[in-house]
Amino acid sequence: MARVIVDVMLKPEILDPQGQAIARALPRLGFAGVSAVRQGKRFEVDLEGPADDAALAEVRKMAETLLANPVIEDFTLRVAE
Amino acid sequence: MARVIVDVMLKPEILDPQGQAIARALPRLGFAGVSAVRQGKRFEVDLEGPADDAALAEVRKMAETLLANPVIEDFTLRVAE
Amino acid sequence: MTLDTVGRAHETPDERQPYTELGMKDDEYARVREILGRRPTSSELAIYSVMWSEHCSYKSSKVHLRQFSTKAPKSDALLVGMGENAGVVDIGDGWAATFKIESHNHPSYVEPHQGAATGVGGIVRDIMSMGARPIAVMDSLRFGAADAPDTRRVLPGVVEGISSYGNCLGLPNIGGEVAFDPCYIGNPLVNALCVGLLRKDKIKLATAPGPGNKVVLFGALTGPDGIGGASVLASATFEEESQAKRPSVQVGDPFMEKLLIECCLELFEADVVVGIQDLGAAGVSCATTELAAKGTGGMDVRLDLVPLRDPTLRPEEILMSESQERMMAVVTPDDIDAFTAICNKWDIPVTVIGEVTDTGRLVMTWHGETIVDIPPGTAADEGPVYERPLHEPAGQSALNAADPAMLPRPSDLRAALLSVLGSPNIASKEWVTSQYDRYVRGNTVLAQPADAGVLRIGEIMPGATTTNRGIALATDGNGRYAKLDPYAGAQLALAEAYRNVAMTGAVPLAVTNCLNFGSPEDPEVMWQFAEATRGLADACRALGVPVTGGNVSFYNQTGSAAVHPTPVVGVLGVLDDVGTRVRSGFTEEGARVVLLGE
Amino acid sequence: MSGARVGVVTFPGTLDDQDAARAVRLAGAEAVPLWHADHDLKGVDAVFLPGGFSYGDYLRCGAISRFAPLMEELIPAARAGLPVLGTCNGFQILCEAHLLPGALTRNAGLHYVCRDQKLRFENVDTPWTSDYAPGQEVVIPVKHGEGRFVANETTITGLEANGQVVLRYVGNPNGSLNDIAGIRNEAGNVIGLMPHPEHAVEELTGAPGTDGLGFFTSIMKALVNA
Ligand SMILES: Nc1ncnc2c1ncn2[C@@H]1O[C@H](COP(=O)(O)OP(=O)(O)O)[C@@H](O)[C@H]1O
Repeated sequence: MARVIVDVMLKPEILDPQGQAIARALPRLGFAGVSAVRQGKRFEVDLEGPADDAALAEVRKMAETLLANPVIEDFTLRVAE
Repeated sequence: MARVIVDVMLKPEILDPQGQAIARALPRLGFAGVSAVRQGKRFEVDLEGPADDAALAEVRKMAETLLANPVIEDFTLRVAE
Repeated sequence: MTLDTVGRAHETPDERQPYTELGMKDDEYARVREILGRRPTSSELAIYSVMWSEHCSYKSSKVHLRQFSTKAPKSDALLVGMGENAGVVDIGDGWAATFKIESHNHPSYVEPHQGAATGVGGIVRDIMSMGARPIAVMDSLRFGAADAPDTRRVLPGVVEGISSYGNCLGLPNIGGEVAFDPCYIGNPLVNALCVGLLRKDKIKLATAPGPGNKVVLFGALTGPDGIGGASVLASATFEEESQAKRPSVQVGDPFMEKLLIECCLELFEADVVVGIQDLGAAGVSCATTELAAKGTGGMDVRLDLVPLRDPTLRPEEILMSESQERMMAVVTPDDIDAFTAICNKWDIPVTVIGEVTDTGRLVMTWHGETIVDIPPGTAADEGPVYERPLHEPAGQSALNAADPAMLPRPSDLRAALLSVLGSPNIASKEWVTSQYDRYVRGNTVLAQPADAGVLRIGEIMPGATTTNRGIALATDGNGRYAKLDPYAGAQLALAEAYRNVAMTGAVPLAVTNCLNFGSPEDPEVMWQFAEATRGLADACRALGVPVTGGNVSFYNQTGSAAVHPTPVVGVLGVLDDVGTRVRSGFTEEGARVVLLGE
Repeated sequence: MSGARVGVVTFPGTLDDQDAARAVRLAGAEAVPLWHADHDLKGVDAVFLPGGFSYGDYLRCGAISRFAPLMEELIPAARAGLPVLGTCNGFQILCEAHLLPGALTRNAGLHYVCRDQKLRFENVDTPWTSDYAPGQEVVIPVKHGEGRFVANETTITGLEANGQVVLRYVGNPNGSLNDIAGIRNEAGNVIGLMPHPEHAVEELTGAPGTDGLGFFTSIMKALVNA
């Protein structure tokens, strides 16, 4: 019963209008000192069994083929404590 | 030039249609062993200065008022290494 | 945690129950005890408290809404009138249209996106439950001043919610309104209309006849949505700290609803549905009591069979859950397999949770123990009815005495004109309408910027007898007029929608309405309500169009300040040949311009 | 009858399948419904992937649909030359399935936008566009929240150099790179576009005019002359 976290972010060269919109709104809302914001996705994948190597390999495949689109996105994967 | 990560997830009792749709699709795509998926958002907030207490308090306020919708979402915040 | 069974209710007649917390008055609670001849179980209390709420029972409005029937003009077009999920109108060539407008004001203030989205979802399921294919939506919106800070939060969220939900369902948005007035700050009005199409001999009703027939719950799983109030019941006694923090916000899943639409249409087509009801505000409580009351009269339900998203839910919470995208159907045992197969095709969870009986009782069990045993009609139809006191608002005549003719004449007409044209109420609504799909399914003949939406109906349901006919729809309302004179204001709303429909070349046939008012416990609000309903009923009679259904939304106020009385009226009309529709706007050079009327 | 059979695919959440079938019929071809869960292309001569919100557009538009059993048949068939047109969600699915390069992302304006869009044809050398002329301007509705075409620089340069840009926005509604509204694969048989030609095929309904009909008459001719 382990949980694996998959973080998916747009590749740095891809425009992120959502992050930009937030960054632009910040000064108006009285927040200073932020140079950039990027917005991505976070998946919590709950496994039926333990997060062993085989399970992690499965989740990695899932991330590569489904959760992230490699054309525009990068992902990272880690087991939640 | 520190980076703060804000993870925003739907509160556990709130329906997550996206996560459910992904979880339902997995077996059809040949992925077994996943009991649940939840989808949330991940923000990378780049600060102009260091991530000191004052800056973190600012980001926390930002998360509460802008990045997360406290009616349906929870957030966590951490400094990226 | 002790389960409050019927047996236990007999044994502990004096146990204190949290009926006040659930919004029930002393005499209402006393009536429940009288009906049952004992104290209600906590599950029964859950059922009565939601079913007898203002929202479900129309207890303050009923006496006034009756005029829509008693004063109704004769109409050959009316197939199903008030009292069902939505009215049904004969539009010719064997086709019928069903339409209704409903409010989702309070949820849209709390969480604008989800509140508005689930408002669309709810009205669409109402239309589906008549056996129809939903074919278009409209939305009538009112916000505080356009530059008020809270409008900046509420308006984009509401529009996005309607857009994301409606667009995802593939329902063209064919019109609506956006208006701004400071009176709506803290209390926006979000009224959504849906229209559906069906064959006139295929109308479905919310009824559960035929002992032995199965009661089926299908659609989304039941979760702790919108049951903030139920937590007082879930704790064994209400003094106990309620253990769970329950959300009062419902989140919509438009994709599930889209599948539910297609699934229902196949179920209707396969003729495997005896009766059907959507699960709206009062969820399982409402669907079971109403279906049972209108059918053979009895129903046995195993509440523990309801499939859950959160396994910790207690029976009281299941009964009150407002989880979206669920429907309940009555199906003969012979058809159950076919019914299930169609649900499986669309990936829709489906569960038999009970059976129709002829006992006259709605009986629910929880793992074998009886927790509900009531005559369903007492919850569904025999709720309290109030003749609330009325009083003309202080200052009403002063308000009317103020004659605009006494205002100073503007010295700079150009500036005056510009400020009128620039005001948010007059300015283009394209920011809103461009977020709505008006083209989907290819039957939209007129939508934005026309004053009424027009749909071609001949191609909506492939395979069925075709027709050249079309339908036209408009919604209108004006809270400022209604504030000055609720009687005339309601009539003006009808007249405007009626004109907008007629201007497309359609013959107006029927009316739906959403009555947005303040607290019915305030005699001045109640006076406005009485005047508005009287005005609308009289105008419907004068114009020869019956009210087929609608919705009342009370308690639209922040503190003691009520919103303007805001009756919103929707009119449906039919064009014998949709090809003859008339567009607005000057389309030809050299054509003459004629002004009609005074 | 011609015998030209165009398959129209329905995924869970597809919305414009009925419009697409109508447009195919108006052009004189036969519309053959294809179901996402079947491993069966029913021997059609071409395939139309219509718009909508397949799987609710959850995760990413088209991300779940591209794994459908039908796609397992369609992907090799398209690689082997079967004419395929995807509009809106169909375009997104084609990109997710890597039948077309690039990806469609959130509109730069962050809102869903529905409007009558002016477009210009660039390259019409495909079985779906032969009835149009290069440089021709048309008005066809767009309606999407995630239609901003992006790809890396090499891909964009390649698309431009090979004449794979079929359609460009005149007045970019979503921030697409190079105003790209529609592209084709190298072979020219697979096309994806964000606008909805199936909503512009009749005078009575939808957008002003019938500028979209050409896609359907083009494929009709291509199939009949084949
Ligand atoms: N909330 C809305 N939803 C859908 N359509 C709307 C909405 N608000 C306005 N519209 C449409 O936009 C057009 C212009 O609206 P409006 O400016 O109110 O026109 P008018 O003042 O002529 O009634 C109309 O076609 C109307 O139906």
